[in-house]
Amino acid sequence: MIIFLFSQFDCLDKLFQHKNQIMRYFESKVVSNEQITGDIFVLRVFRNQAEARPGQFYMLKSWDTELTLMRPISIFKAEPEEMWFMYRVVGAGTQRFSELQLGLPIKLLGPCGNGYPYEELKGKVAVLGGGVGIPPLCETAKTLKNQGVSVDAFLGFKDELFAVEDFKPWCENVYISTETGIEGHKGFVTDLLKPGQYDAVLTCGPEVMMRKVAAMCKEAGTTCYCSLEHRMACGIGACLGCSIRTKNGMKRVCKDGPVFNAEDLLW
Amino acid sequence: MIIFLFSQFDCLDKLFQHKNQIMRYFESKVVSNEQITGDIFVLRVFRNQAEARPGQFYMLKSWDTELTLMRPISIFKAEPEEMWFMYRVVGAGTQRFSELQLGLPIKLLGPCGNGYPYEELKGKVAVLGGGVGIPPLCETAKTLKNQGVSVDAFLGFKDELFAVEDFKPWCENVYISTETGIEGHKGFVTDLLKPGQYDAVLTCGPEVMMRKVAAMCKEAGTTCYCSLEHRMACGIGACLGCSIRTKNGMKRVCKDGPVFNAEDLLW
Amino acid sequence: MENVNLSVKVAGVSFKNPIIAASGTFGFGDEYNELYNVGCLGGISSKGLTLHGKDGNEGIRVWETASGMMNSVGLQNPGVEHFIQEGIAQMRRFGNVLIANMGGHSMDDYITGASMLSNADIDMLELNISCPNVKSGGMAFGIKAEVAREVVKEVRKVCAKPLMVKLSPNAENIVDMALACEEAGADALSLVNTFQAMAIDIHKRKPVFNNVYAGLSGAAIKPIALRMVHSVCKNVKVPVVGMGGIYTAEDVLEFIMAGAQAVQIGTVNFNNPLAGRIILDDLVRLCVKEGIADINEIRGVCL
Amino acid sequence: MENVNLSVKVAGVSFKNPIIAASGTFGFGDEYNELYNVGCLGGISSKGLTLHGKDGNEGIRVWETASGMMNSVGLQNPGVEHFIQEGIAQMRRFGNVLIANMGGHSMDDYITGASMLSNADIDMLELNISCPNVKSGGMAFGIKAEVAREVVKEVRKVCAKPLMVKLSPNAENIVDMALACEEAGADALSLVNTFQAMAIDIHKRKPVFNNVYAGLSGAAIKPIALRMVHSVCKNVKVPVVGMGGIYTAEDVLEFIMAGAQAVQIGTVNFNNPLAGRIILDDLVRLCVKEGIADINEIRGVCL
Ligand SMILES: Cc1cc2nc3c(=O)[nH]c(=O)nc-3n(C[C@H](O)[C@H](O)[C@H](O)COP(=O)(O)OP(=O)(O)OC[C@H]3O[C@@H](n4cnc5c(N)ncnc54)[C@H](O)[C@@H]3O)c2cc1C
Ligand SMILES: Cc1cc2nc3c(=O)[nH]c(=O)nc-3n(C[C@H](O)[C@H](O)[C@H](O)COP(=O)(O)OP(=O)(O)OC[C@H]3O[C@@H](n4cnc5c(N)ncnc54)[C@H](O)[C@@H]3O)c2cc1C
Ligand SMILES: Cc1cc2nc3c(=O)[nH]c(=O)nc-3n(C[C@H](O)[C@H](O)[C@H](O)COP(=O)(O)O)c2cc1C
Ligand SMILES: Cc1cc2nc3c(=O)[nH]c(=O)nc-3n(C[C@H](O)[C@H](O)[C@H](O)COP(=O)(O)O)c2cc1C
Ligand code: FES
Ligand code: FES
Repeated sequence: MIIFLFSQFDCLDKLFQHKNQIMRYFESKVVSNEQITGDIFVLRVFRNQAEARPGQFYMLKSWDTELTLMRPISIFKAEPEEMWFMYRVVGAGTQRFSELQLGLPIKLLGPCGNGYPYEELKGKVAVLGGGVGIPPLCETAKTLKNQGVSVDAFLGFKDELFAVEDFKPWCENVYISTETGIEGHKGFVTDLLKPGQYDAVLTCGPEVMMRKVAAMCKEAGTTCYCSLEHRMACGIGACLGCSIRTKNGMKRVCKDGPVFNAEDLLW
Repeated sequence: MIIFLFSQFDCLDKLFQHKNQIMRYFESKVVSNEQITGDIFVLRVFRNQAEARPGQFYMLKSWDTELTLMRPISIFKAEPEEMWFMYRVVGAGTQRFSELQLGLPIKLLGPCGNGYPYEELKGKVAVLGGGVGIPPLCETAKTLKNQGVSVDAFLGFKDELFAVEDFKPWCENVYISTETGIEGHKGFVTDLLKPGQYDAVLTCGPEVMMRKVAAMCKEAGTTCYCSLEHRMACGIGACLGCSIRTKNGMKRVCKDGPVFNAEDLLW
Repeated sequence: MENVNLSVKVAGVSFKNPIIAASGTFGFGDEYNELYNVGCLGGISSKGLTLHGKDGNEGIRVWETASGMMNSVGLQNPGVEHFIQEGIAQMRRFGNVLIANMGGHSMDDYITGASMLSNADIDMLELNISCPNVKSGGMAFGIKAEVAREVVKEVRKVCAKPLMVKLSPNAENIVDMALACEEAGADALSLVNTFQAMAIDIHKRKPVFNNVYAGLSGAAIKPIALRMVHSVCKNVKVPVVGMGGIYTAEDVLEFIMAGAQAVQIGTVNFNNPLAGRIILDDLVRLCVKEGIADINEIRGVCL
Repeated sequence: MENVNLSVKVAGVSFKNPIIAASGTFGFGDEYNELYNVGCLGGISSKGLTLHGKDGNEGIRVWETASGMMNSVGLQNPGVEHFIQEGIAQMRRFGNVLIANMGGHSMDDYITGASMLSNADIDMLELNISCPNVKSGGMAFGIKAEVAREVVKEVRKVCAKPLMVKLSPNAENIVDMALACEEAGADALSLVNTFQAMAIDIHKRKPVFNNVYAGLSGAAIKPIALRMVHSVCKNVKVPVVGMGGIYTAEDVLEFIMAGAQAVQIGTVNFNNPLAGRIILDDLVRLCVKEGIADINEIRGVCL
C-alpha cells in the first residue's frame, strides 16, 4: 500500500515545520468517491505525511486551469493512509469532484488552518453541526473521545441524513433534527442543545445556526468554538481574501481560523 | 445496436436538407478511441443519419465551455453506424479527445463543408496526403474505387507510418515516403508523384506540399483538388473566420471548401 | 412555464424575447437556421456592413484564448447595397426583429450607408463606431466621445429608423461615450464590442494577427462587460442592450438586473451552435424557478 | 540547461530571473515560503501598503469567474511603519529583490509613505496609482494621465529608490498614462493592475461585492494585458514589467517578446501554489527548446 505519494512538484528545496504539521501542495490519487445520499459524496484520497488536526481543511482541485481556484474541504476522517472528505455538490468545482473515480489524480494543499483546540478540552463536550458543517466534527469527536472526553453530537439536516453512523462510535448520544421532520426532531438542531450541560460546544455549519449556538452558549457560560466558512483564494494566509473583522482585529479564516472562539467573533 | 443517437438538443423545429445532407449538432457516444502510433489516435463515434461525403469534416467537442471553440476533424471512415476520425494530438483540444473512453459523450456538428467532387471523377485518380492530411483521403479512395475509379495513394510521413493498411483495399498502389527514410522513399511524397499518369489528383496536407502538388499538376495538365486547413470558429459559414481570397473572390474554407480546385487558389 | 413574459421593447421596437444574435457571429442568420429555427430569437443583428463592402483581413482571423477568443475578421461583408437587395429578404423570413449593423471608416460612408438603410426594410440600425477612422489617423470613432458625438449626430439626421449605437469597451470613458451618443440622438445603446487584445506566436516570434491587435470576446470579458453595462445604465435614459461573454440564462439575468433592456449573444454560438435556442429555453425555466413572471420586473434591480 | 541566462535588469536593479510575485497575491512571501523556497524568484512585490494601514473591505472579497477571479480585498495592510519595522526584515530573508508596493488615497499619503520607504531597506518602490483619490471624488489616480503625472512628480521628489509606477488598465488611454508617468520621473512602469468588473448574485438580486465593482485578474485578461504592455513598450523608453494572466512559461515569453523587461505573476499562485517555481523551471526548458540562450535576446521582437 502506497502511503506517501509525492508528485513531480514535490521537489522542494526545504521543508518547514509548524507544530508537527507540514503544509504541502501535492498530487494524490483517488481511492474512492462514493455518492452516499442525494448530493453528498465521500471522497477518499491517499494522504500525505503531515499530521492533521480535526477542524483543519485542505484546498482541493481535480482540474488544471479550467477553474481558477482550489476548493476548501474539511477533513472528515484522517485515517492512517487516507484522507476522507465529505462534500455536497453545489457548483462547478464540487461537480467535478463528484466525477472523480478510483485512481484519478487530485491535487491537495494542506492541511490548512488551525483546527479545533481539542487538547484544551476536558469533561463533556457537544459537537453541533448543520449540513456540510457536519463532516469536520466527525474527526473531532473521534479525537476527543480518544483523549477521554465524553462527546454528544447534535446533527441538523434539511431532509436526508448522512454521516450519522460515522459519529456513533465516538459519541455518547447522537441527536438528530430534520427540517422536514422525516427523522428525529422536526425543526432546528439548536432546539435540542442544552449548552449548560457541556464544558464546551464545538460547532460548524450555516452562520445563522452558529450564531444561535454562540448566543446560547454565552448565556449558559459555556465555551463555544465556531468553524467559519469564507470564500478563499490562496487558502494559506497570503491573499487576505478571507479576512474577517474580530474583536482582536482582522483575522484570516484560512490561516488564523477556520476555528474561532465565539467570544472573539463580531456578529 | 443504436444507430441514431439524438441528444436532448435534437428537438429541432424543422429540418433542412441540402443535397441529401442534414447538417446537425448532436451528442453522440464514443465507441472507441485508440492510440495507433505516437501521437495519432482513431476515434470512433456513433454517427447521425446524415449522408456524408468524403472530404467533409465535423466540428467536434468533448468539453462544455472549458474550451471556447469546437475542433474541425475530417471524416476518416464513414461506416454504416459509426463515424471514424483519425487525429494527431497537437494542443489542448486534441489532448482532450485523446482522453476519451468508450461510452463517454462527445458533441458533433456536421457534416460540414463540400467534400471532394468524386462524382465527376473517372479513370485513374491519385490521392496524395501528408501527415494528418492523410485521413480524409481514405474514405475518398474507397468511394472512388466503389464507383469504378482506379486509385493510387501517395502517403507522406515524417517518421512513423499510420493508416497505410486502411488504404490498401481501395488502391492499386500505395506509395510511401518518410522524411527520416525509416520506410519507403526517403524524402517528400511529391518526389514520387507523376501527375501526368492521372486524370485527377486529390491532395490534403501541409500547404507547402499541396502547393507543390498543384504546381506539378498544372504543368502536367492534370486536375487537382486541394483540401485546405484554416482556423475556424463556427464551422458552418457564419463567422467568416476562415475566409480565404480565391480567384472567384472570398471563400469560406468551412462552407465553400475545404476542397477547392487548385486552379481557383491564389498562392 | 408559458406564463413567463419575456417580451421586451427597445426604442419602440418589440422583441418577443430579449435574446438577440450578435453582429458578426451569426452571418445573416441562414447558416444557423439550418440547425434550428432562428426565428425563435428576439432578433438578429446582421453581419457588420460597410458602404462598399470589404474583403476583410488577411492571415489568421480567429484565435482561441482562455475562456474566449480573438477575431480579426476585418468586417468582411458584401456592402450595404447588396444587403438591401438580398440580405434583408433573407433575414425577413425568420419573422423576428431585423437589425442592420453598420460600420464605416469615414463620416461620408456612415451617412450614405445609414440613409440607404433608413429607406430599406429594416427594424433598427445598429451603428458600430469601433472601426478605425481613416481621417483621424486610424483612431477609432469609438474611443473619444467627441468624435462619436459627431458621427451619431450626422447619422441621426439621415436615419428615420430606430438608431442603436454600439459602443466599444476601448472607449476612453464608457459613460462619457454613452452620454455623448445619447445626446447626439441615439435611441438606444448596445455594448460591448470586442476588447482590443493581442496574441503572440512564441515559436514564430511574431504577433498571431497580421494587424497585430485583434478583438477579444467570450466568457473571459463578461465581468468587465457587465460593469460597463451597469455604469452606462446608471447614467443614461435610453435603453441599453448588453453583451459580452453571455453564455447562459443566468448571464442574461445578470445583465438585465444590471439594467439592460435586452442582450446579444455572440461567441457562445461557436461553442454551441444551438446556444440561442438553449439559452432561451433555460431562461424560461430560470424565471419560473426564481419567481419572475415578467422579465421586465427585474430590470435594473442592481442599479 | 544551466546555460540559459535569465537575469534581467529593471531600472538598475538586477533580478536573477524575470519572475516576480505580484503585489497582493503573495503577502510578504512567508506563506508561500512554507511551500517552496520563494527566494528562487527574481523578486517579490509586497502586499499593497498604505501610509496608515487599512482593514480592507467588508463582505465577499474573492469571486471566481471564467478563467479568472475578482477581488475586493481593499488594500488590507498593516501600514508603512509596521512594514518597515517587521515586513522588510522578513522579506530580506529570501535574498531576492524586495519591492515595496504602495498605494494611497491622497497626495499627502503618497508623499509621506514614499519618503518613509525611500529611507528604508527596500530595492524598489512600486507605486500603485489605481486607488480612488478621495479628494477628486473617488476617481482613481490611475484614470487620468494628468492626475497621475502630479502624484508621480511629487513622489519622485522624495524617493531616492528606483521608482516603478504600476498602471491601471482602466486608464483612459494607457499610452498617454505611461508617457505622463515616464515624464514625471518614473524609472520603470508595471502593468496591468486589475480591470474594474462586476458580478451579480442573481438569486439574491444583488451585486456580489459590497463595493459593487471589483478587480478582475487571471488568464481571462491576458490578451488585453499583453496588448497594453505591447503598446506601452512601443512608446516609452523606461523598462516595463508586464503582468496580467501569466500562468505559464509560454506566457512569460509572450510578454517579453512584446517588450517587457520582466513579469509579475499573481492569480496563478492561487491556482497552483508552486506556480512561481514551476514557471521558472519551465522557462529554462522552454528557452532551451526555443534556442534562447539569453532571455534578453528576444525582448521586444514583436515590437
Ligand atoms: C474551511 C472550509 C471548509 C469547508 N468544508 C466543507 C466540507 O467539508 N464539505 C463541503 O461540502 N463543503 C465544505 N466547504 C464549502 C465548500 O468549500 C464549497 O461548497 C465549495 O467551495 C463550493 O465550490 P463549487 O465550485 O462547487 O461552488 P461554486 O459556487 O461554483 O464556487 C465558486 C467559488 O465560490 C467558492 N464557494 C462557493 N461556496 C462556498 C462556501 N460555502 N464556502 C466557501 N467558499 C465557497 C468556491 O470555493 C469557489 O471559489 C468548506 C468551506 C470552507 C471555507
Ligand atoms: C477542415 C479541417 C479538417 C481537419 N481534419 C483533421 C484530421 O482529420 N485530423 C487531424 O489530426 N487534424 C485535422 N485538422 C486539424 C485540426 O483541426 C487541428 O489539429 C485541431 O483543431 C487542433 O486543436 P488543438 O486544440 O489540439 O490545438 P490548439 O493549437 O490548442 O488549438 C487552438 C485553436 O487553433 C485551432 N487550430 C490549431 N491547429 C489548427 C489547424 N492545423 N487547422 C485548423 N485549426 C487549427 C483549433 O481548432 C483551436 O481553435 C483539420 C482541420 C481542418 C480545418
Ligand atoms: C467573429 C466575430 C465577428 C464580429 N463582427 C462584428 C461586426 O461585424 N460588427 C459588430 O458590431 N460586432 C462584431 N463582433 C462583436 C460581437 O458582436 C460582440 O459585440 C462581441 O463579440 C462581444 O460579445 P460576445 O462575448 O458574446 O461574443 C464580432 C465578434 C466576433 C467574435
Ligand atoms: C487578491 C488580489 C489582491 C491584489 N492586491 C493588490 C495590491 O495590494 N496592490 C497592487 O498593486 N495590486 C494588487 N493586485 C493586482 C495584482 O498585483 C496584479 O496586478 C493583477 O492581479 C494582474 O495579474 P494576474 O492576472 O497575474 O493576477 C491584487 C490582485 C489580487 C488577485
Ligand atoms: S484565502 Fe488567502 S488569506 Fe485566506
Ligand atoms: S469558420 Fe465560421 S465561416 Fe468558416
